[in-house]
Amino acid sequence: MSPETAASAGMEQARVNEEARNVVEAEGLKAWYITQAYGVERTVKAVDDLTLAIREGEIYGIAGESGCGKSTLLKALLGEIVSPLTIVGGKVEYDFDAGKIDALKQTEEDREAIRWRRVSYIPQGSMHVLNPVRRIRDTFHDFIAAHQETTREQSIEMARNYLQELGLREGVLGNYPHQLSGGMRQRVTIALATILTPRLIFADEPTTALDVVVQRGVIELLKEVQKRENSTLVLVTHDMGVHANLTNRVAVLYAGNLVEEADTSTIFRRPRHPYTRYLIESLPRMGDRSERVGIPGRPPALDNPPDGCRFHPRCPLATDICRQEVPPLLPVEGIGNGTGPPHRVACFHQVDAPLEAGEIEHAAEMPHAD
Amino acid sequence: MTLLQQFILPRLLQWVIVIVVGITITFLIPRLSPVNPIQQALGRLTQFATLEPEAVLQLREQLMANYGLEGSIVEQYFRFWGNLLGGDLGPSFGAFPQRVNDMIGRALPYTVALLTFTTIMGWIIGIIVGTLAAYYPGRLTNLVAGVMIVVYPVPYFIIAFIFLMAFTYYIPFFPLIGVFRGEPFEAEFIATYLHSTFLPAVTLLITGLSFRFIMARALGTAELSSDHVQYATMAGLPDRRLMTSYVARNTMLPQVTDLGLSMGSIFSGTLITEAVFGYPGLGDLLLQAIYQADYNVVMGITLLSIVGIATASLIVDLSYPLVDPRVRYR
Amino acid sequence: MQTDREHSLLSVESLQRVFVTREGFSTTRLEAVAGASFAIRNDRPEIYTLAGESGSGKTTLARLVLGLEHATSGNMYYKGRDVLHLTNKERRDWFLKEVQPIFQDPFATFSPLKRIDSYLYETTRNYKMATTREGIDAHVDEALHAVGLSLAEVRGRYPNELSGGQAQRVSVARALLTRPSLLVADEPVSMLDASLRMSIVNLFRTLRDEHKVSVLYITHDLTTAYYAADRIAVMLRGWVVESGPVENVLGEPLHPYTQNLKNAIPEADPEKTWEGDASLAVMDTEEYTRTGCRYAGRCPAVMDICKTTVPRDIEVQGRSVKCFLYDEEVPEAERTQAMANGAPVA
Amino acid sequence: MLRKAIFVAIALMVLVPALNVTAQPSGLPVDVPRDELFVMDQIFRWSIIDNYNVWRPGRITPHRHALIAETLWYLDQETGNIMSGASNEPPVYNDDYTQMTVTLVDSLKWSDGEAFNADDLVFTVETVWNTPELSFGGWHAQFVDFLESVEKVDDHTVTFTLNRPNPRFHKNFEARWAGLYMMPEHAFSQIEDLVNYTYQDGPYLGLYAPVEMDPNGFWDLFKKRDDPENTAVCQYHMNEDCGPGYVLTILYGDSTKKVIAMTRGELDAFMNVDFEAFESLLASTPTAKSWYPEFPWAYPNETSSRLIRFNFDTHEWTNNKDVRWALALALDIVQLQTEYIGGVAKVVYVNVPYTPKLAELYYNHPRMQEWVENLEIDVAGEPYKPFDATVADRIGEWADEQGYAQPAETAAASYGSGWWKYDTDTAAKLLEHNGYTRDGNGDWYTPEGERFSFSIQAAPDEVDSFRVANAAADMWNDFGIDVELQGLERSVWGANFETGQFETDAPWLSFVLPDGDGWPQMRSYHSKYYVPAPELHNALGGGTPARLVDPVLDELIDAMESLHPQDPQNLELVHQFLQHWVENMYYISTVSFKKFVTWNELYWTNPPSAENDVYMPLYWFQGGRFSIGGLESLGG
Amino acid sequence: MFGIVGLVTNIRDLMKFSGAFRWGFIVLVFVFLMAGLSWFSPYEEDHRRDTPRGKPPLTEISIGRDDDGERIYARTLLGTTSQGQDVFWQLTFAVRNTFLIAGTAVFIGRSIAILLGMLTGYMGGVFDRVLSTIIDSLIVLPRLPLLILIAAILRGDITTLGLGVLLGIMDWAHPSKRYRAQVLSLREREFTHTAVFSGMNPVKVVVREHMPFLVPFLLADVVSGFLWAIGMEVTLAYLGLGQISVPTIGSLLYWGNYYNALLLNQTWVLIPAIAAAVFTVAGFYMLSQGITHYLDPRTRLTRLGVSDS
Repeated sequence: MSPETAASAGMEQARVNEEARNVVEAEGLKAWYITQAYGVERTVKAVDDLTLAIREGEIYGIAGESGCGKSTLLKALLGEIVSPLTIVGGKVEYDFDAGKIDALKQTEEDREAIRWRRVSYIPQGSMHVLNPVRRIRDTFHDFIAAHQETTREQSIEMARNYLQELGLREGVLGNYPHQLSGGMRQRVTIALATILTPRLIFADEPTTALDVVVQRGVIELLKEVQKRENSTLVLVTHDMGVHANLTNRVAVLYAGNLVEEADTSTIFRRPRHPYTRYLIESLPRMGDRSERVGIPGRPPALDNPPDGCRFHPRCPLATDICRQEVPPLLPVEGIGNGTGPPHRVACFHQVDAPLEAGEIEHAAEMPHAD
Repeated sequence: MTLLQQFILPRLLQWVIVIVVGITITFLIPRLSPVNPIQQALGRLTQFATLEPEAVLQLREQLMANYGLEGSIVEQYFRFWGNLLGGDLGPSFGAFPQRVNDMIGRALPYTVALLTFTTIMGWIIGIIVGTLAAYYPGRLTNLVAGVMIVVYPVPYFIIAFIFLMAFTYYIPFFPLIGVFRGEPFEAEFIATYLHSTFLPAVTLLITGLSFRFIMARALGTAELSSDHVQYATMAGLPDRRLMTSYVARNTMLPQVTDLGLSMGSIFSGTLITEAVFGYPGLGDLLLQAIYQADYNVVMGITLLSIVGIATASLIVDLSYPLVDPRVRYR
Repeated sequence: MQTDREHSLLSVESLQRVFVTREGFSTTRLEAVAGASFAIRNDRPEIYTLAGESGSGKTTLARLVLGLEHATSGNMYYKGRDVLHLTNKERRDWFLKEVQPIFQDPFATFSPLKRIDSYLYETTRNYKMATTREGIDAHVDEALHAVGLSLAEVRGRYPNELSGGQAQRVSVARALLTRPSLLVADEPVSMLDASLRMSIVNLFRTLRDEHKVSVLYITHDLTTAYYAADRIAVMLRGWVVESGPVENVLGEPLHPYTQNLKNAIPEADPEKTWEGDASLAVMDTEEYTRTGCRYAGRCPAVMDICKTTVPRDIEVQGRSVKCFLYDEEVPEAERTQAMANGAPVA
Repeated sequence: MLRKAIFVAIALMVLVPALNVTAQPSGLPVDVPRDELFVMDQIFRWSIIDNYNVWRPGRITPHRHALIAETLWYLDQETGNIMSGASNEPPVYNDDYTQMTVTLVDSLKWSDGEAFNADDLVFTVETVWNTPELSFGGWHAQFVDFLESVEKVDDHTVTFTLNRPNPRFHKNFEARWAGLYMMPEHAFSQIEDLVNYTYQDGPYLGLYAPVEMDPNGFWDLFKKRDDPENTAVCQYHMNEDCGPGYVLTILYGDSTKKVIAMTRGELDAFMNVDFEAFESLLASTPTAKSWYPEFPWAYPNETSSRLIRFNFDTHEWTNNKDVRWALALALDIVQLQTEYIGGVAKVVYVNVPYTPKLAELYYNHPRMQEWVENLEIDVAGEPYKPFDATVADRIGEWADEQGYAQPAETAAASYGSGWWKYDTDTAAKLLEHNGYTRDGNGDWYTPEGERFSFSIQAAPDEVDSFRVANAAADMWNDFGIDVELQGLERSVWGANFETGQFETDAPWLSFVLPDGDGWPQMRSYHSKYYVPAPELHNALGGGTPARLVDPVLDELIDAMESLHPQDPQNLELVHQFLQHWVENMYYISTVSFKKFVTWNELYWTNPPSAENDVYMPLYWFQGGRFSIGGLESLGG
Repeated sequence: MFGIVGLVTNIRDLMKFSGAFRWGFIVLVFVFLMAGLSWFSPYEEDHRRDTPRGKPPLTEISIGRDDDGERIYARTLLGTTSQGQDVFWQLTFAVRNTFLIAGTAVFIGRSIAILLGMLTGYMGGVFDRVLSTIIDSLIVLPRLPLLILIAAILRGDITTLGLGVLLGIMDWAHPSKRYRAQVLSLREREFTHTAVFSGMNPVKVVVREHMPFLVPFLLADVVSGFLWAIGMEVTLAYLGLGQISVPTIGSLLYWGNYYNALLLNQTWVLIPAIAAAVFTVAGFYMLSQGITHYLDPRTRLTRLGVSDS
């Protein structure tokens, strides 16, 4: 039995055409969970007034702790709005070759035309996303046949070729999901999501709960898939290590707000938002056993977020203005070469220093990380 | 070897135990009954005659021999097993000297046909409609579900009786009892058979279907919220495919298990329904036999149903791994 | 293998656990833990890590230690006493008090239908750590303080009202209530956000340094292992393939599998992206049943002998490695050639 | 492809029956035109299929063998007259009743054309005599017991020699339900195993021959012989081609289903249904009728009566005559007969049905009338006359109130005899005299201080018995006794009384035969047959479920045995038996049998009825051979 | 939590939470009220001839005489039976007695089931295998023929309670198998280990940790138990094998049928009894749906507003 070897090519970051147009644009997006129970309305502002643009061919990372609205943002960008999730304001538009498409107002026909052929989705936790009583090849056929004329034989042939191209063993086609290892299952899911060569791929925590080796295989596969058609990959994960290894650009989400957005190396080298700095600082590194702390406190409940900057209760740099005013997300002056998207930060007290300098002082009175 | 040892043998053993336990119970219960078939037969035979005690005694002994009631209960038990393994269920008490084998042989095809048809149809329709209801929630499906929930607890015979009144009296469309003309598999026989079987079948179908529906709807609703269905929905799979291969296919697994387990109660329902409609199956025969204290017939039928149901369960059990690729035995 | 039972807190010797699974009509005999040996020192508290992929048998080993699984063969000693053959009473009165678990999923650790503090009170009362109401409250509060919480924050709460990090802290606090010498933490941070992991791992360091509690830390996350642990045993399909001080093992891994593991770590640094190949197993059960070295199927430095023979444990460079690459009985030329084929040693 | 096939299969499974039902409106199992087919209630479902051997033991309904077979005489239940079968002359006994000579009809033929003669009778008797298994009706035992020899005198004369006097030996050949049926000597002498012979192909001596049978036992089809003029039935009717071409006996089920079948025109005659079902039938089916065209409709002269029976063996209180009388006086017979029975059965004070013949012999016999009107019982030392002669008139008044047209007969002829007064005060005195006490609520307590309570068992499917029990339970409860009504399925009820597991129950029986003879029924009460409960009550060959021991009865029974049934002395002894019985109130007798024997004159007319009372309508007694033979077709 | 106040709060909470529970609760309260009304009946339970026979609903009927011997007239709500009983009041007795029978059956059956289910689930080994085999055998046995036989044996002597006990004895195999499966899975849940390491003894673990999880199963089983017991009671009574002199839903139907109610169009005698059976079981069904839904940790989380972002 031959070892399963993931694609090894393309170790360098994917290159993005500097003049590429935006594939996805979100403007003033407000995606709230609104529940109505016995006359009491509860609103969870999971994504609140968020504007971003994702360019063609880039790998765009969305980072943040659990409960920051990452997955909700992804659902909104995907146009997968199911009650109680409600779009309260703003818009999301796709721009493929044939003009702009409003992602939030997709009809059934739009959806059929776009899904999987243009826009695809790689879910979190592949454990349960494959039909347990259906062989992989039949699932492939189902997914392909839903979008194009095909016979079962053609679909399977197509799946076989695709798996071969991705360096996956075609034998899995005859298996049931439960017969595969977790990593294999996740990679099959990725193949399933991308077999119709979508232009835009959303991936929601594709590596969470996988162990490191598997995680690496999955990430490499994602890279491979993205590179093949120069697709756009939007990747949500809380794991900064994954962002560092995979993305071109990273957006950091906190409590439903976009707090910082920059190309990956900037984010890791010179993050300006204290939250971003915390996120990166808190990661342990091989070869370094010096003490690191987590981010103090916990993200706020989104049904009643704090006024002003939502990070202020956890921020050592917070001042009165942070408690009263919401910091605007503004481009950082003088950074970037002018053609790419600017480095944007929403903070009144931006830290302009390389991370190594360790600018943030750990306030001794801060509550324990949680 | 492993297959045989680890999987088939334990189940066969279980099957044997089921049958032994079941048959022992059914052997014992009628013998605890106060109704003595010898007394009954004696009563019938001596009803119009003046007999001397010796003649009565002689008659009684002869009946005991005929009925296999000689000796202690233990001896009877072993003789019973001996006969049973020889494929002989003995003579009927009520219809002496008829063999129980013949009586059951006559009734069995009717019950098997009725039972098989209604069970399979109820199963299929119940799952299809139940899955549809889970898939398309709304006012209409709530109404259907409401009706099903109301129908489900209604005892078989009430539904049977309502149908009987409605379609043999108010609208005299169906025969009052099972009426079968012609030789089996002739056109006339099939026509009259279907005509006579329609009402009992519908009765059994409705009750069977209602439970399948409720179960399929509940399972389907749960299945719909499962990750794999949601993902497939998101991927834009057509509704029909989702419903069949994704929702229904998965809900069928617990339904298969339940079907195996509910064969007993389905049989009970058939018993009552047959009695109401004068349908000449095992149920009607059994009920008559119980009323006449015809041990051997009661035992023959109960025994057959135990073997049948145990075997049905065994088949379901053995085939389950084929149906569900996930199943693991540990 | 014989370890120094007398001077070890926990000494695990050639422990084996076999599962027989039936899938459809076929039966598989899986050696989930295959003669694993390691020891946690008794002279000073340490954090001992069991690392490996999912399916490497590390969780089964942890469950064996906790007594949640029965060993098929092998020995285990705690403070010099055989703990595989304890009576129920001994187990409850002594062993459970000494060794306490921390589970992977903080929300599964507690029944969602019960208040979380009830476990704290139960533990205190059942082990008779305090008797009066005030005493119990104080004891619980103390343990909670040790994990950075307080009774006031936790009292009357249901598990789902706490965050994952908080719940995991309560889980640790509950374990501390019996004043154990050893905590067995099975993937305690894998369900938590990366940013929260440090707080729990730091907690273990604090417990070791300040409360003198040893921790058997089971994880697949080598960065936290490197950060927190003193010694490490790397597991592969039921085997311990490399063990020793964490700086040695993770700093300069010798076994190709450890190297593979280390290479797979995504460093939070865009400059340091992966090099080389990651090799993955297709099916979890496949490697368990392999004859020869269980890694032979995906080892870049595989030799012919690996496919037929089970390697020995070799003492080399201050650690133990289960690999023919370091076995002097294998011709050196062959080994050099194999190493050259394999992934570059970090 | 497979999927489509399955779909089509399922669709067919649903559609075919649905389409088919529109094509099949008839509910009858046979394809015979209705102007040739008479359909009657089969009463039982056959469990023995395709077996027309009427001599073997086992359940058999008489109408079947009477259609195909012939015995020597038939007993008209109503008149007690003997009707001729294979013999048209009464048997001749010698003086000491040890020899009986029988003369056979000389014009009968088997269905294969062979003449019926003395050889057949001798063969029949000898075969049954020598074959214990052919014991239906107990004939074999009787022959073993009494028969010395049977000899052919000439082609149509046979002489029986008995080993001891038996003036009732001819009863073996007299069908009430069944008599010994003639075997075709020329055919049966060729058959080795007559016990298991199914007799499907004849030859038959009756008017009909079986042609088809439901393998499930629900129905049985008979076809008229090609030579009806050679049968006893048509000769009786003096009609060379009497009776319908085909007779179908069929079992539909309970009252409801029988009524439905008749409204659907799929049943021409049924044996009985309950009162309510009959009423609804009248409303829906104008062509249906029972005996009387108006109230009380039902045929009143069935030869049995309903009663309440005590168990003297296991329950102490039942042995107290005063308590039994108190219970009788606490029953309001008028209410029982009207409210519970619907006014349609005749009241009887003793277990003798109120048929014209028996009413004349017993109820209206001067000796009995005088006795009952002057009957006095002892109530706490005072004499008390319990008889109430006004019962029938009061029922008549009730019927007037209901707006029923009154039958032409006198009240007594329609509603039976007098009965005991409804006198709860006297009943109370009787109980109190025996130490029973009554509390403020009117509840009775036994002398031991316990609540006076007992149960009454009855089989609900025996409609009138159950309603008698129901009425008694209601009335006794009103009187203050805690009576529980137990409706038991017939076989359990039967087993209970046979083994003495009851306190009181509601059976049916008659003390006399339709011709007035008492001994055959009364002999069971001889104390030599007594066995204690829970032994089978008839373990010794006779016996009564009540387990009665009374030397007075023994003497009377012994005296009757050797008397010829028609001997006036026999009648006097029977009278004495009945008087002694009533004075002790051993059973509380209530009403005579009535039957809603119902005919639907849709296809066939001229059934027996009050206007056409040539023969009784109880077709199941002699298989309806006479009434069916007299039917006329109304066209299909 | 399990005090009266807690119970009331829980019920209130449940009513708000689940429409099914709300309806089921209302239906059952109504049915229980019916049963309770039986104690206020103007007629005795086993008494016949109280009213004119076979009168349709809302007829004015004589219900007896006052002290002066004058007839008292009243309208009957649901009509009268052919035995001269008021259908409404008979129904109150019938509901009460059927509840008693089914309740006894359910109680006994579930007690045996829980006990055996837990025993087999926790003991494991040979004990489990032997017992499970027997239980599996009993599941497969067709119960109605056996029940008919036993009822035929005991008939006449069988009391209302006795019938309940008999039904209970026959209805535990299936649920006990379910409990066993449940216990087996609970035994492997992490919080069980937590409880064990918290020093709880097995009894405490079972009662405190596992019982709450069995409650939804128990409730669902109670419903199916009621369904079965009522069905059997009705079926036995219909066949004339119950204690038909005691008013139960089944004996009401039996007598209705005995007096040809359908043939005579006296539907008012049958419909209330059928409705009572249906409402009772449907009520229990909805109640269990509501409770199961309520106790489900997943829905509980959403209910408490802890939703994912």
